[in-house]
Amino acid sequence: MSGADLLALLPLILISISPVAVMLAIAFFRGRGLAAALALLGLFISFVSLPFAASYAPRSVTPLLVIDNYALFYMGLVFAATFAVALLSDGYLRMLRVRSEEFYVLLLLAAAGSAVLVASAHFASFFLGLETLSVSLYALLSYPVTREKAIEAGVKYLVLAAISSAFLLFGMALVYALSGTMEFSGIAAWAAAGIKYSNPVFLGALALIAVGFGFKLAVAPFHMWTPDVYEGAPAPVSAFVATVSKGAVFALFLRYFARVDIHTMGSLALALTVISIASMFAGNLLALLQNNVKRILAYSSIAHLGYLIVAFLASGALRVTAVSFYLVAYFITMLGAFGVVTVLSGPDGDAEDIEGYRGLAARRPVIAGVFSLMLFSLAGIPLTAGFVGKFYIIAAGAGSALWLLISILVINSAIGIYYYVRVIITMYSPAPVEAEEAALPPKSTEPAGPAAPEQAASAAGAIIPIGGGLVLAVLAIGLIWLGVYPSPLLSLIRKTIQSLM
Amino acid sequence: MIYAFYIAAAVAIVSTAMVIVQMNIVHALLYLILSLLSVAVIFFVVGAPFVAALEVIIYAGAIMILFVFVIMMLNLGTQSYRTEKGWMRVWTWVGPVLLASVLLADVVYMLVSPARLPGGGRLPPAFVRPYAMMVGPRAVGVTLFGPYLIGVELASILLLSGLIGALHLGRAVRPESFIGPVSAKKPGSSKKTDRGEGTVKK
Amino acid sequence: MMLPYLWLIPALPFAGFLVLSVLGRRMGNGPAAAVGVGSVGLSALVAILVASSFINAPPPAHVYTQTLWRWISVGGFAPGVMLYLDSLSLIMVLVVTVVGFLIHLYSAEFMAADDGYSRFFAYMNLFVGSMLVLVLAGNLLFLYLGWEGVGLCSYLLIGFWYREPENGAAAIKAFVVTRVGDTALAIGLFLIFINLGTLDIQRMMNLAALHWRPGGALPTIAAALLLGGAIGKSAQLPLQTWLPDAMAGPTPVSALIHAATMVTAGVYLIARTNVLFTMAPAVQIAVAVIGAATLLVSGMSALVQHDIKRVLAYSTISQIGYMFVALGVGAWSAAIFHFMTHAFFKALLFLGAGAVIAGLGGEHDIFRMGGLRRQMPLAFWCFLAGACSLSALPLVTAGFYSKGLILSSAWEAGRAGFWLWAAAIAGALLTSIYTFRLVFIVFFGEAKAKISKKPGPRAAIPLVILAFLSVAGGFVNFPAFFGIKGSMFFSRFLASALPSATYAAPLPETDLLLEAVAAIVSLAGIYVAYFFFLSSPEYSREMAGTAIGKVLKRFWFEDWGFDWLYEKTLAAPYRWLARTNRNDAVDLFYSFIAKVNMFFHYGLSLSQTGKVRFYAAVIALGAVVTITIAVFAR
Amino acid sequence: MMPPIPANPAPVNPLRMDMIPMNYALIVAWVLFVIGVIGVLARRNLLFILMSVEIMLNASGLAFVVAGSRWGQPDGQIMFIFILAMAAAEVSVGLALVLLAYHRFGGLDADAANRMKG
Repeated sequence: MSGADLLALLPLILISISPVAVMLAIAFFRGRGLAAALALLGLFISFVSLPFAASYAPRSVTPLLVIDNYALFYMGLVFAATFAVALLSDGYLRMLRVRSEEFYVLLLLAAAGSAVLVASAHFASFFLGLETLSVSLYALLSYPVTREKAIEAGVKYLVLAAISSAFLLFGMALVYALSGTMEFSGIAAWAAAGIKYSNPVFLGALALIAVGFGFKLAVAPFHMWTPDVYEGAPAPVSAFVATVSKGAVFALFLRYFARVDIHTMGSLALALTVISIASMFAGNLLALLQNNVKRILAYSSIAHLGYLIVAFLASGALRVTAVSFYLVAYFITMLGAFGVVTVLSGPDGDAEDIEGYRGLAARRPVIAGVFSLMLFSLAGIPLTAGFVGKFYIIAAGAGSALWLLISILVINSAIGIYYYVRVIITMYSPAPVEAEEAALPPKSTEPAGPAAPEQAASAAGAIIPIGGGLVLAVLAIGLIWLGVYPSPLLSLIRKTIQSLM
Repeated sequence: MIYAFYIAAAVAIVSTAMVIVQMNIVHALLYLILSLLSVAVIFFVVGAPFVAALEVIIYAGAIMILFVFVIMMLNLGTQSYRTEKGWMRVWTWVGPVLLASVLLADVVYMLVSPARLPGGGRLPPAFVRPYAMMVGPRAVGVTLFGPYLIGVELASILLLSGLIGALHLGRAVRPESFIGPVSAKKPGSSKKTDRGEGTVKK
Repeated sequence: MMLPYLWLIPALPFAGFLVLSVLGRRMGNGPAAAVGVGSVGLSALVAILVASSFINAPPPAHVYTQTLWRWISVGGFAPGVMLYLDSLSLIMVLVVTVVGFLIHLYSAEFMAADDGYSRFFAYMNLFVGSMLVLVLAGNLLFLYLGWEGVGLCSYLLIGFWYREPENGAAAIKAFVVTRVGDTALAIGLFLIFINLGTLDIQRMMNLAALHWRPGGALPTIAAALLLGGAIGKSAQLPLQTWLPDAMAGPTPVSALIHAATMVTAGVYLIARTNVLFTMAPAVQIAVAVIGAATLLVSGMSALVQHDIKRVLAYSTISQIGYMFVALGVGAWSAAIFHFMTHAFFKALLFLGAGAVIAGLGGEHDIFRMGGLRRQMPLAFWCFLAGACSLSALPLVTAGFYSKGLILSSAWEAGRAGFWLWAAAIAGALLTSIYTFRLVFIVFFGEAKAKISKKPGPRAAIPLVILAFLSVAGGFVNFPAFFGIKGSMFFSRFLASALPSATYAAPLPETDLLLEAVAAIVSLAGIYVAYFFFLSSPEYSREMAGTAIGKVLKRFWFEDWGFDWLYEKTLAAPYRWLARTNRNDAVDLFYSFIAKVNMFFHYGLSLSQTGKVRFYAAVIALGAVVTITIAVFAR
Repeated sequence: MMPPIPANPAPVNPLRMDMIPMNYALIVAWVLFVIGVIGVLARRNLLFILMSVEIMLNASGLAFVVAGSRWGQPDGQIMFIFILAMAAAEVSVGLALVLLAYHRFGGLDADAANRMKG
């Protein structure tokens, strides 16, 4: 391993050192502020080191890792999203009054796993990155150990993730048994030499791998865990699961298939088509009348991964652009949406009941505005990042004549608008207290009655933690920015593609 | 050698099947260890003596011991045997077994079926040269600390996250709550004991 | 060189809008006004600097484009966020920012007592920003964004006092009626994009000239659809009905949006896409005919209104009719010239009317006003300047020069020219009459009410400046027959952006004659107004009392029954359809879809049992399905 | 740095275990895997579920080792070592979670953990 290799690896090294540094620091001095600050610092330094590493890219560092612009781009996304999650968690954990030092260690470890994932060029690094991410998530999901729902979420995720990992591993073993190599490039070369896409074992093995991917991406029919886990987990962790864990896996998925025209492997493309359609319908239909905001977001994320697979099934360079842009938009939107849930949550439980959002616009207009913005972006309303992303997906699909998938995507966008707007309407309709006051003569209420809800409202209307507010503001601006002025990001993404093709 | 493989495979399959039908969790654990040992034999037979040793030492030795500890901590005795018996009905097995047999058939078909060529010809089943070759500990070690060096580092990070996670979650568990009737007395958990058969009744 | 700062012109009002909408509630009135007025003022300043730079050191081909970025780039579809500055858009930008600034300044005082002070300025800033996007847009998509933006602001501002239900109804009416035109415009854009593969305006016109046959079906349809958008936005026949009702908004809104700027967006659109219209002669004639008909119809309606703002609204419709006539006969620069002078004097008239209304505590009915000349001298003199300009008082007013140019252009326009000229000259007579009817009734005669409030400095300054512009604004385009050096400066300036008039300019002698006729007609109109409404009003009452007079008055007052017609032929049947169809097939179809979705929702929800073993089973099932498809469907 | 991966199976190796057929070994691994699947689906006790998961992981490891020895490469065994590490990490966190769940839900019933559904 040469010096240049090490320099290229710098972001990975830094993100791996950070959890160790936090751990050592809290061994001597426990304090949540210190842990949070160190974690943020670690993420920041890792992020800053990316352009530096880019000057040594593209480069294969041992057969396990490849550092190219594509990997660095997604690492940047992972670090930025983790940074946002860490900032959001700060206020959240303070409010929960739990020990929070280990949280940051685990969060950094999860980020390190994701970073390895996006840079992996080999089954071994892929598997180890994925498992580092998963194992850290088990503990993160049940981090508030006094909450039954959190424990339940952790248990469910653990069992199902382990099963899906086993499927994934078996598929990888079969591919290895066939091809004699575990490097992605080697496998692609092997597959290209000769007609391997009619080889049943190869296709079956890829299907098994798809099960593992499908679980992590939460696409139907591997999506069942998503709502439960999102609901049970602390809101910032849900944000992390919804964004970083999925984004990193999808990035790898795309890298793995970037050089393969998916349509040469007919039956696998068919399987993915089925998965995509099932995810779009399952996600949107399940969200339709859901009353739990976290579950709505979970179902919505299922649908969005279905949209992403539509772009994935297209051919040509446009699909990488479409997927990458959509992922960035999706990251911003989901982080923002869960961020709103996070800052609204109180110590008794997360702000997940949709009725709790009634009248939010009157109480906290800015928060309600940000949330509406995020929901508009999820729905794909123009001038938001979500619209441009969806536009690119449709363009990519249309370029490959995937008319069935596109029409289903359009139908599902229409269904989706219903529940997004439902949340917005709830926020902008008068709060139940106000409505009662308007309807009833003031004397009919108990003297003690009006005081209590008011107090509750003022407690819920406490000041937003600075970190959380900052994150939401940046995300909202980013959302509009990408919706109006997407070209810098697009040109960045185009640069990453060159190393991929 | 081939007979050793068949015998070990048979033992592995039977003992694994025994694991999942046991009522008594300690018995199940012992069957699991037996299964792991026979898999170790398979490893040895297919020419991987190093991992055969690891299988025995780490899997059967270390990891299974963790299960034993937990079983001891929870003091799962006769009452757990009764609950298991209560849960164990014939029809609970129908669905899983059906699903699993389809899964089994699918993959076995896939492993033995030939690949079709575009011209209409057929390739023989996937593994043209189904041989196993000996790979000794030295080769494993050299490769592990050569090209896979980063993998070793990553594995250490993985273990670190397991460590921190277990530390955080485990700290919340107070051992005394598992001993004796304490958990039954707790108002919170006594409320939950009427949830059905799946609870500890003392 | 100021040209690279072009983007600041629309950006500043948007910034003002953002600041006001985020912080507005927490700001006091003072800072809100500072932001609201200041952003537009800065924008006007930048516009003036850009203009001086553009005039002193013209960019190559007198066109400056600034591509800020490409919004989306997929295949051939790459709409750029591009600003396009030529002499035409420069004039528009100057008028919008300068007049906009003056009206903002005026509003700072006019709206001072209102609750929604910062909300008002936020909307107004958004409006100015959108309008600037509209006029600076280099491609039709971006233009459409501005087009819809001003429509939205118009809606928001008409319904600004949303607690009164009529205001909300007026806002909805404006939105719905202009929507008809917008739909046509949108279809036109699709048509153009599908057939020419671009939405860039200049490229589109070049390609159209290359590939389309003049007078052919495609240019005719495209131009007709764009015209549809234009008549909706510019309140021309038959979509003019929304504008009088739009007077429900605050008076500065009427001045800015419904007189000076937004309603002329249609004129701008036609001028901007002039090549397309030149290629579709039939449509171009339609433009002229619509303009002529509109100016007559609404001129007569203006004659009988009681509400001071409605008189001015009908007058606006009628004056835009003049611009349409000019566009229709290919006198592009004449239309823009009239747009500019109209913006000055109509804004002035509205602001003057606003001062009067505010002075009388919200009184709109002109017959309850009177004798205000002495009580509000400043408002009177300014209003008088605007009225003279509107009536095209010879030589000393801007309106005279701009209207004269349109009249002489119409005269020369082929065979139809005479009729167009005749209509326009009749309209000029009407204009003088209704304008001075207003002046005489409101400002002369005996006082009927006490005024409670006089315009303060922030309202007075815009009035004076606009009065000056209304009088002197025409001197930039002296007719050629005066033989003064620098005559027709304005038209020559615009020549780099707009083709010179399709028809040959009239001979100076003819021109002089025509101007003389126009001058006489204008003066005659004033005399008629003086006679009927000031010196011997009994005649006018007598005339109105006859049977024909009653019918006509009623008819004109009700805007020629257009509202009635639409109510009977469109709105009522539609409501009937909606009522009878409440449980009918279409609805059933949609509720069926909803029901199907609900059904699947509940069905799928049942699958979310919360049991981890079940979830694992579904994963295993998914694995079976995936493997089966992958292996057996190969 | 990495020894080049042979494009084809290495020439005859003196230590060739030429009697062990690949297919059979893989089928054995898959049978073990499927038994693990049955265990997860049929048992309600969380500890049994965890044990079944271990069976599945072990079966995947077996497949890797078999594949590695088919090519005469150490890579399969190395993957097994990584799986071992992962299983250890997973089991430690998993058992901690099981203890927590026992503590909170008063038992090991996986079906009792269904507060969230719908």
